[in-house]
Amino acid sequence: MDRTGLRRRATGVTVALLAIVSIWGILQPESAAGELFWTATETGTIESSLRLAVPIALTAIGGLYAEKSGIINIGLEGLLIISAFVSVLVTDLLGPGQSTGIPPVVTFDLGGSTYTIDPGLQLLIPNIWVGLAGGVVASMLLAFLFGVICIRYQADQIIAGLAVWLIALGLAPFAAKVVYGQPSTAQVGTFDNWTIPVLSEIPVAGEILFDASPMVIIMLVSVPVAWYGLNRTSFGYWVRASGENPKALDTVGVNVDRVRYAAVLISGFFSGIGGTALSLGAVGSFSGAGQTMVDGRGFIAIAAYLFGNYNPFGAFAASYLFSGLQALQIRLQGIAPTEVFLMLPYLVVVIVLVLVGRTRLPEAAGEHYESGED
Amino acid sequence: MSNTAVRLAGITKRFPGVVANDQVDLTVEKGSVHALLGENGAGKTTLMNVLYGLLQPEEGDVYVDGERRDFRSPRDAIDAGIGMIHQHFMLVDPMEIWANIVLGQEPRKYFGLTVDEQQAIQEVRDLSERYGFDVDPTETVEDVSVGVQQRVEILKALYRGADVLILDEPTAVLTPQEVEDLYGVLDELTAQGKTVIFITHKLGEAMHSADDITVLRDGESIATVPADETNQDELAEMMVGREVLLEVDVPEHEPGETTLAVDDVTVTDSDDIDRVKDVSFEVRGGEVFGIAGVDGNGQSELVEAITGLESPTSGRIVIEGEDVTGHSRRQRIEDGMAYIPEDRHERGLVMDFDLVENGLLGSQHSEPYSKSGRIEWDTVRGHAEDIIETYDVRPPNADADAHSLSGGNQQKFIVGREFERDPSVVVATHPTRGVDIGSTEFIHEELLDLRQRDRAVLLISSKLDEVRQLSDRLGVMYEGELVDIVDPEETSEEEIGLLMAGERPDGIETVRKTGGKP
Amino acid sequence: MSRARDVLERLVGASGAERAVISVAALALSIVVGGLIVFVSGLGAACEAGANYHIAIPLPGSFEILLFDGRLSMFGFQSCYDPINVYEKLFIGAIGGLPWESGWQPTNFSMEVFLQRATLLLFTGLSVAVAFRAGLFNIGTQGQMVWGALTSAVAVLFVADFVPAGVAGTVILLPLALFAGAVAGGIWGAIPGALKAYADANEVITTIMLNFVAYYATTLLVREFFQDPQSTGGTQTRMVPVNSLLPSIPLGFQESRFSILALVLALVLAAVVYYVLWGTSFGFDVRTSGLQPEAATYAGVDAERTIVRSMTISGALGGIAGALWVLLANGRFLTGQEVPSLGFDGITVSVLAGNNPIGVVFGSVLFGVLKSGGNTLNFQTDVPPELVNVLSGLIILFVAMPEFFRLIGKYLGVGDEPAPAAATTDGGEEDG
Amino acid sequence: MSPNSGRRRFLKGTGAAGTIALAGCISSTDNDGDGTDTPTEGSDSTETESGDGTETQTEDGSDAGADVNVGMVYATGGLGDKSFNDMAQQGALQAEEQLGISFEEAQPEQNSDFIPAQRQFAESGDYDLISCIGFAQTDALTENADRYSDQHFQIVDSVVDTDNVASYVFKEEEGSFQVGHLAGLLTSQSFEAGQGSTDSDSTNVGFVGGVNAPLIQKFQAGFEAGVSYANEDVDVQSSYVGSFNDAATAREAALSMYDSGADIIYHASGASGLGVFQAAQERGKFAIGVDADQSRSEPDFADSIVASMVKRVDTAVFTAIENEVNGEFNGGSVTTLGLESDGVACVYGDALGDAIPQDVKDQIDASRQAIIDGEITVPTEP
Repeated sequence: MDRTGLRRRATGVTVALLAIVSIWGILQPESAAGELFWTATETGTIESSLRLAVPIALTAIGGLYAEKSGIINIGLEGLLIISAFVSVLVTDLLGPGQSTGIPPVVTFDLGGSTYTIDPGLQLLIPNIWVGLAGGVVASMLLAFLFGVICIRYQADQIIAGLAVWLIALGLAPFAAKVVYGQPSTAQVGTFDNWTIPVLSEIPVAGEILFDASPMVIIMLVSVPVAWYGLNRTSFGYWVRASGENPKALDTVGVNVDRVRYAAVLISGFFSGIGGTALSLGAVGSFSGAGQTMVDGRGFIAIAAYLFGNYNPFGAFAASYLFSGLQALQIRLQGIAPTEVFLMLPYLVVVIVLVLVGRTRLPEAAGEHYESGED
Repeated sequence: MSNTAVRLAGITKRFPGVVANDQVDLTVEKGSVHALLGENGAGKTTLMNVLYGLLQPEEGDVYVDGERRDFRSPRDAIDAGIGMIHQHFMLVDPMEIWANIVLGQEPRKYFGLTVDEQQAIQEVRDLSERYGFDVDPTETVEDVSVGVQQRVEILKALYRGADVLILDEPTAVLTPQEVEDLYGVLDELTAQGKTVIFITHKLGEAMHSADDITVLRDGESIATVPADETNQDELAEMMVGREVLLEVDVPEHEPGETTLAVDDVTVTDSDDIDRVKDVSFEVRGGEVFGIAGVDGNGQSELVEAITGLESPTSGRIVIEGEDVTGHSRRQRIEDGMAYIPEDRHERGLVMDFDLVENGLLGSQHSEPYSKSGRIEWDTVRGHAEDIIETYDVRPPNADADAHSLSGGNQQKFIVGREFERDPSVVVATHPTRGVDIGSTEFIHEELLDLRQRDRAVLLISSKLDEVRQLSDRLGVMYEGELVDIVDPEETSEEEIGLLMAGERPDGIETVRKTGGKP
Repeated sequence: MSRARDVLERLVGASGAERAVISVAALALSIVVGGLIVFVSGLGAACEAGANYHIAIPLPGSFEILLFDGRLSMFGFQSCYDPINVYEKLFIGAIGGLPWESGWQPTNFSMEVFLQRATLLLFTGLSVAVAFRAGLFNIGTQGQMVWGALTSAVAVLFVADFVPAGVAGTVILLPLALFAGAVAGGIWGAIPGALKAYADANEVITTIMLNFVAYYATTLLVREFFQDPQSTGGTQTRMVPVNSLLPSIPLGFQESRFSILALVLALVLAAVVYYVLWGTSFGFDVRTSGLQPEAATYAGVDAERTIVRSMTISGALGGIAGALWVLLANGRFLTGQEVPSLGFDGITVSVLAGNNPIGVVFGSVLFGVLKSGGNTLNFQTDVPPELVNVLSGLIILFVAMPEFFRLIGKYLGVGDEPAPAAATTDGGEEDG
Repeated sequence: MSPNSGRRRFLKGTGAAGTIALAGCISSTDNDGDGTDTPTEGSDSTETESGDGTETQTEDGSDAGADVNVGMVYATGGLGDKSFNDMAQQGALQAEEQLGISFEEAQPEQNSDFIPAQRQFAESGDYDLISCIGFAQTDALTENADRYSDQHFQIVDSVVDTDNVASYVFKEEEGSFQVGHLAGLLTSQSFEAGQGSTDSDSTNVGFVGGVNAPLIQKFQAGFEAGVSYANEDVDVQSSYVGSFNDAATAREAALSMYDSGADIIYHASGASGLGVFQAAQERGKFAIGVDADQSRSEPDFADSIVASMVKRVDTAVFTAIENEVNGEFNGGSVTTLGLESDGVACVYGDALGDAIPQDVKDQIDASRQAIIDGEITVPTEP
């Protein structure tokens, strides 16, 4: 049985299970399966699943870019933590509600006379969006550090990734305590829903997709864009070649290191939005006690892209499956204890890995590449 | 305008502890095929990597079309019209052929945001047709044969506008027929004005295909001679630095009883494909049974089944009358089977272990090296030192890590370790691959010595001359089948070549169609 | 004796020495970077006046050589934190002060915390190291520990009713607790091992995932089956009987938070692990598999079985750590989330130690110090104790990049040419 | 606390020795007075601080309690949870303000850090009272109370039966009953206040718990009993988030409840509760806070928080400190703080309280009295 066969079988089993539950549910609405099915297809559940999927799906998309390029980024969890914290911090420092103007009004005070350069026309950006940018930049910086360590200094990617996670896990609450005197931050508010005119009038789908949190819309846009980037652009070809056979890429004159840096930065970028979506997007504050508010979502993201076979659509589907489970569990706690639902995504990944094996990893993932080595 | 395509002047490239190229000069004429001949480690690949911008020399200059060039990266070399086809293909297996060929220079559309797949496929198709290559651009690389992959590599270089093509050991992985095809390709290329530099360590190939031959030895260029003004003996001497006896002297020896029997063995891989199909043969004590074939025709799988690394799907393996099919690899070792693996870096040695520990490899559970699970390091060390002395491993230091040894010495150490077990059956796969001529001779002698001592030797090699000369009987494998067993003395190289390519030449006397019983 | 010589050679061998140098350098660099983080955070923190930096070389008595005394500022801000003070608290506070100070007792509480933590880390560090040597990255020590802890607590609680009280019970319960922990941890380790061996499932991923499964599954089990009926608060098992706890030796320690028995057991296990790896055929199989699985198979090693066995041993060591956590630190099992992250710290310890069992001893001492010192830091300074987590992260980060230190070494002109370079040319030339 | 030179010179060979040396803090005489069982009335519910917990303080007081020094050991999760720990800090701050005591704080990260934290205080001998917040400290304190038998301890939310520990527990179910009663009444009528409104057709309220543990089940049980006391037909949807720290999931749980008709959601989920408030604000519905008056501690959500089940952890802490200052440490006793003693209470929202109809308030007052009088028995398990 070859690996594509196994993968098809795994996907087939999943789809078949879903189909059985659905049909059983439709036929017997009173049964447990019925409850599952009808709850899962409610508009509210779908919206909820989408919102819960945002941090996981975005991080998974970023992570799969890095891994496709040959850099296994186990530190995604750390990127989420840092961006979740920094985005709130930046928003809080800028103050609530006001706007950051670009370009800014500049005032010089020169020997008594004051000169003001007023661009006249300013682009006003709500602070919360500047906060998002801050979170993304922080995440990308940490990802860049990870990249330098893995690419330039040839560190073991798994160990370096764990280090990134541990550093962020310490640094975010550390900084929160320095600034706020406690491991969590102040409350800064969340993004308002985006309602896209006309489209949001479409029954059901319009409500779900076009009258939603900007984070959900960003995710829904990111999935096809990421897929396109990976499969239809030159850069995507280079990323894939860099993960499969970096030498092939090097010998045609594309700088492998640069491609890998870019891919790692992309993982930082998407994780940055993901982390921000978690803090600014959902609750408007960061909480850093224990495992922080990120609480393993970075690892679930890894699970999601593995389950999704490095395909952004697959990763999104897997994220949706996991978040859908969670959305279901908060609605249907009678069916099984919370913990059963909480551990399901992790069990699913183990089972999928067993069915499909590790042969799917890009050929050169985890290995460092040095140009000129023969 | 000069007629020189490429000129390298005084190239010196050092690696820590090694001078890979020492003041090497090379001049290549336009439109010619130029062979770069030398032993392994002579510095051929290093020199070409310098020309291709993968390595920067400490000294010396590179001239292309009479212009001095300073290549910082392959991109510079590509821009100067140089293309390189590496020995290990630089292809991305899961990607389509067209994508591999245009990689890094993809035609784009929509403001450069998108790879123009249709245009790329068309360009590749046109290029392929122009040079008469039979390549379908939409196939995936991992699905096509090695010969096609090589043509993809050549197309890749041509797509980048290469005028000078460097081919690194291009024939190593090809069948004799594919080699002939390659020569045809080279003719076509030179006919259209391209220049070819051809790295090889095979004298015959250099003589056959090249216009000029430059011989490298120990990082120095020895001489450049036109192919039609030299002969194999002269080249061999230049390569090795002394006169070489190319013929192996095989003494007469009467084989004894059947020691190893392979009975109807089939091996199926994880993709449900039969890699070895119903193979049967016997090897007698005091006999060398050779298996020839192009790499990838089931030899590796057959060897793994015989040595216990893989279980055959069906069939039996018998050693000295005992059915060992179900025996694990460890039991196989205890059954008296020695095995020289084809890849010494992966299998034969643990590169980070010193020779003491490497000498223990395979005997770690056997007396006297291990007593009730405890390793007797004194005995083990003595054993390693014995091997080093008997088999002339240099440097003679048991504490040296395996990776600090040269390829030849690594191989001698493996041979020593395996032969010291006093095995009844020896399976030797590509025992002289990547080994210098001196060590090769030594290993050949040791194999023949085992034959004299009535051991059964199974020799698998893709070097046709090696198996032909050493074997008493020679089986040929093609696509998993043992297509024939011939008497190597009675059968010509060409005829064996045809068998290796799956064709049955007329008039070959078959020793045994099946079963291989003598 | 030749083996002893061999051992010595390995300990002082070139690569070992390089390893140690890199570890020390990584440690030093982490401290410097951590200090910078402290200083810079101090600029942003709120305090009445900047920290007074008092840098001096202490002399016997109350004399000192004053090097610097005053406040430091950057961009016009004064830092509220003094990194030197922080490290002083961290490292000296970890053992309860300097030994020659009046009132210092070798059995002070900080010392107890430090020794307990070092002991537990020795087990988890060994757990990670064993797997590493077999070429397996066991990130699942945490989960193996959680199962070990629960099983050990439950086994003791179950059996305690049937055994005599007092020391007689201890003789039965203590080994039982350790055994139960080892078995449970071993099984939880064997699972990813088997998945790796027979289904080729990447153990890095499976062990991470199984950690989470362990967390939730143990919590669920405790709540559904082993809940302490007395508890009106959290989810937890009953307290294990006092006679199942490790006897507090030496007696100076005030509570059963540390027992020299545990430390001795840990040290013995470190020695045993060392001996097994380098002195036995099985250890040879494990190390060969770890370095080159293909070569191991070639040499007759049953790769699958070795993977499963190594992971089982690794898991069992983690499970013992869990059992000891119950017996030393907690007295009962709470939920999986409440088990401290000793398993992850074990990775750091092992990586820092170059996966050498003897090195693990030193690594666990260091992290024991960080833990105990972290308490002091929490209590005696304004600097958040999360600094310790940042430091461990930095240490593991820097240890992971030996190339960085090689480059620095080269730049400073110390050290030989790195060995791999020879291999590179060698390998390259052969093919050409 | 802020770094002071006294502490920095620690270990510098200048004479300061021992693990903890606090300048200006001298241990007072041991007050071994047996306290009475009667809890002190929680003085004034008006808070002196906004409760955002950013202040740090060491000023040595100069009032009556100037020589009393208190060590606070908070529950894991630390300050800034806007409820439990912050309330405890509130009590200490109040004591500082009114009694002039001084206090130091420790915020353990894990359960295993409780023992060291308690001991650090006890070992130094500089603290008259060590306040241990949260049931998770029970084991640690049981051990330490034996060890430091002269040290006064307080534990909140649990009982440690030792002479030197004053235990304070709450009848969370009673307070939860009250807010349940309120929720049940409000959802049965059309109630509009702030941004939110209830729909009189809806007979649906919600409960969001942090982790499914016995303590939190008490909240759930009381709430459900209160709701059905108000109106038998009102359903309570309950959901546990699985963490006290996952506001994102709590928000989804709350949104799903609001979307399926719930008007009011009561949370007992620590920092996860922020998600419930967020959801209430988004949907224009109501939430009920827990532990603290969350309409004050979370002013951003004041327009959605109709009430809070206040658990007077501050009272417990303040009372214990006050006893200590007065030499009346009530070691060995268990102080149960229920409705009667205002230890738990239904406190109307800062912004919305005025909008609650008086008849509703009257009914709540009545049920309070009924519980105090024992006419209503509130269950502790759902």
